[in-house]
Amino acid sequence: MIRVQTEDFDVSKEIKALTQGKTHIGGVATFVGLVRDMAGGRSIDTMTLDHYPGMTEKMLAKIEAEAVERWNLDASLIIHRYGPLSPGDQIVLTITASAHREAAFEANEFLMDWLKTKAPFWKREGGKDGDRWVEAKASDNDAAARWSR
Amino acid sequence: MIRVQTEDFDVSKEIKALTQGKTHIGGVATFVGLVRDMAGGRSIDTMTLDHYPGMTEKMLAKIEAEAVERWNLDASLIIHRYGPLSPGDQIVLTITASAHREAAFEANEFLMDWLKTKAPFWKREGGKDGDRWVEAKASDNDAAARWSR
Amino acid sequence: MTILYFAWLKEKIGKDEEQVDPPAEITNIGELVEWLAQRGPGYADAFADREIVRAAIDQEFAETDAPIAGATEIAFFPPVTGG
Amino acid sequence: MTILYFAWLKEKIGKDEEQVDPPAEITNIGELVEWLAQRGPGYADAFADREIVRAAIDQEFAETDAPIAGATEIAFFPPVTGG
Repeated sequence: MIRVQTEDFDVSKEIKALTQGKTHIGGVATFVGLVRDMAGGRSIDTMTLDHYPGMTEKMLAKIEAEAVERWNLDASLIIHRYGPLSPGDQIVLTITASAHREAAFEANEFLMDWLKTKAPFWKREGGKDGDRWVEAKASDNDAAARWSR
Repeated sequence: MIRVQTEDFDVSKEIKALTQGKTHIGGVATFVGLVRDMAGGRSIDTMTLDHYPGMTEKMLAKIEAEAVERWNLDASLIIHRYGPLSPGDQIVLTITASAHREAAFEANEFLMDWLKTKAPFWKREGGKDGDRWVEAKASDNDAAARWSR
Repeated sequence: MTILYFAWLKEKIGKDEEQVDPPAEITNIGELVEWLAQRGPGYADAFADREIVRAAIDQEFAETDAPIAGATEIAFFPPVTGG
Repeated sequence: MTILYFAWLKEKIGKDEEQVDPPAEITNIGELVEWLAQRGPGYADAFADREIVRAAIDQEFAETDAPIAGATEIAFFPPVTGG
């Protein structure tokens, strides 16, 4: 499942909804990305997430389908927020559930690496010295590249 | 932080409590272990967790301290339940928070691998054909061995 | 065809969407970028670093040599920074 | 000294704790296991597979050759299966 929304999310509720009645699941890996108060030595007051409605949903669904297929997941969820956020706010949630923990962990790392490089979101950070669009990181491309096959 | 308890836990509440006010945290990795309804081709109705009070707390604290030191974590939590449980019930929670997602993910995998091999818990699974103590898995030892240095 | 701009391309060009009708000799993304870059100083600025601008044709990532024939929606944006 | 048993060792021996006073020639974990295994059929059964039984001295994992002098609490149990 994927959701693109402005609202916040509740991790426990999402885990429960996703695993409810699926008692063959043994492990659930989760990642939550938060807005940081610092970026590149600069103090951050606000973050705004722009995205490409339509393409975003398509890409998230594609990324999730790839993870489900590669790791044979029993359940998975991606939630990505957009719009104005503040330091400490939740940005993104990935949940991957499997009979075994290795698959859950690996698939979750994969989801996050691919999200960072393939989902059409753009972050704009605001501080005392104004607003700046966040630049893509080479390290994110490197992280995503390890899943190529 | 570590907790050994019979009560269930709420993942969202624990994440919030752990990251509250620490806005330098960018990523929170979480793992939840659940009781499975099948084990080695056998249907499971109940699971009971025995442990070694005193040594358990010592070992969990040691495992957590090792992760915090190796990955320079900003926050971490291990909760492990004991006593009688049922399929679908939450057994264990590990949370690792860091400025960067790679550290959070890796530290979380480390915590789970070490928990599986160093924390004095023993699982007993009950099915139609009676109760059986779960046997340790060689794969868990292999997984733990990759963190040796 | 509809052209969409995101993030700082949107700001530099001053709009997030427009209808364009490029001449027939504009056949792929690279040529479309050259053609758009001529439309004004905002466009020239937005497309100044050709290497960094990413494109999507009908919501799928597209390389410079991807043909645009039949496309209904083409988007230009910086490298993504979500997650 | 106090001896603790967990999981199936506890069941086979029929108790989870006992006070013992081994003779002076029993100096390490391996010797203590041999000595305990003589105490009855339940003990013999519990310690039948010496390779699989794990030990802790005062709540720290201990190998077969670990000296037991000064220990106040020694525990025996199968390989752990938590997490």
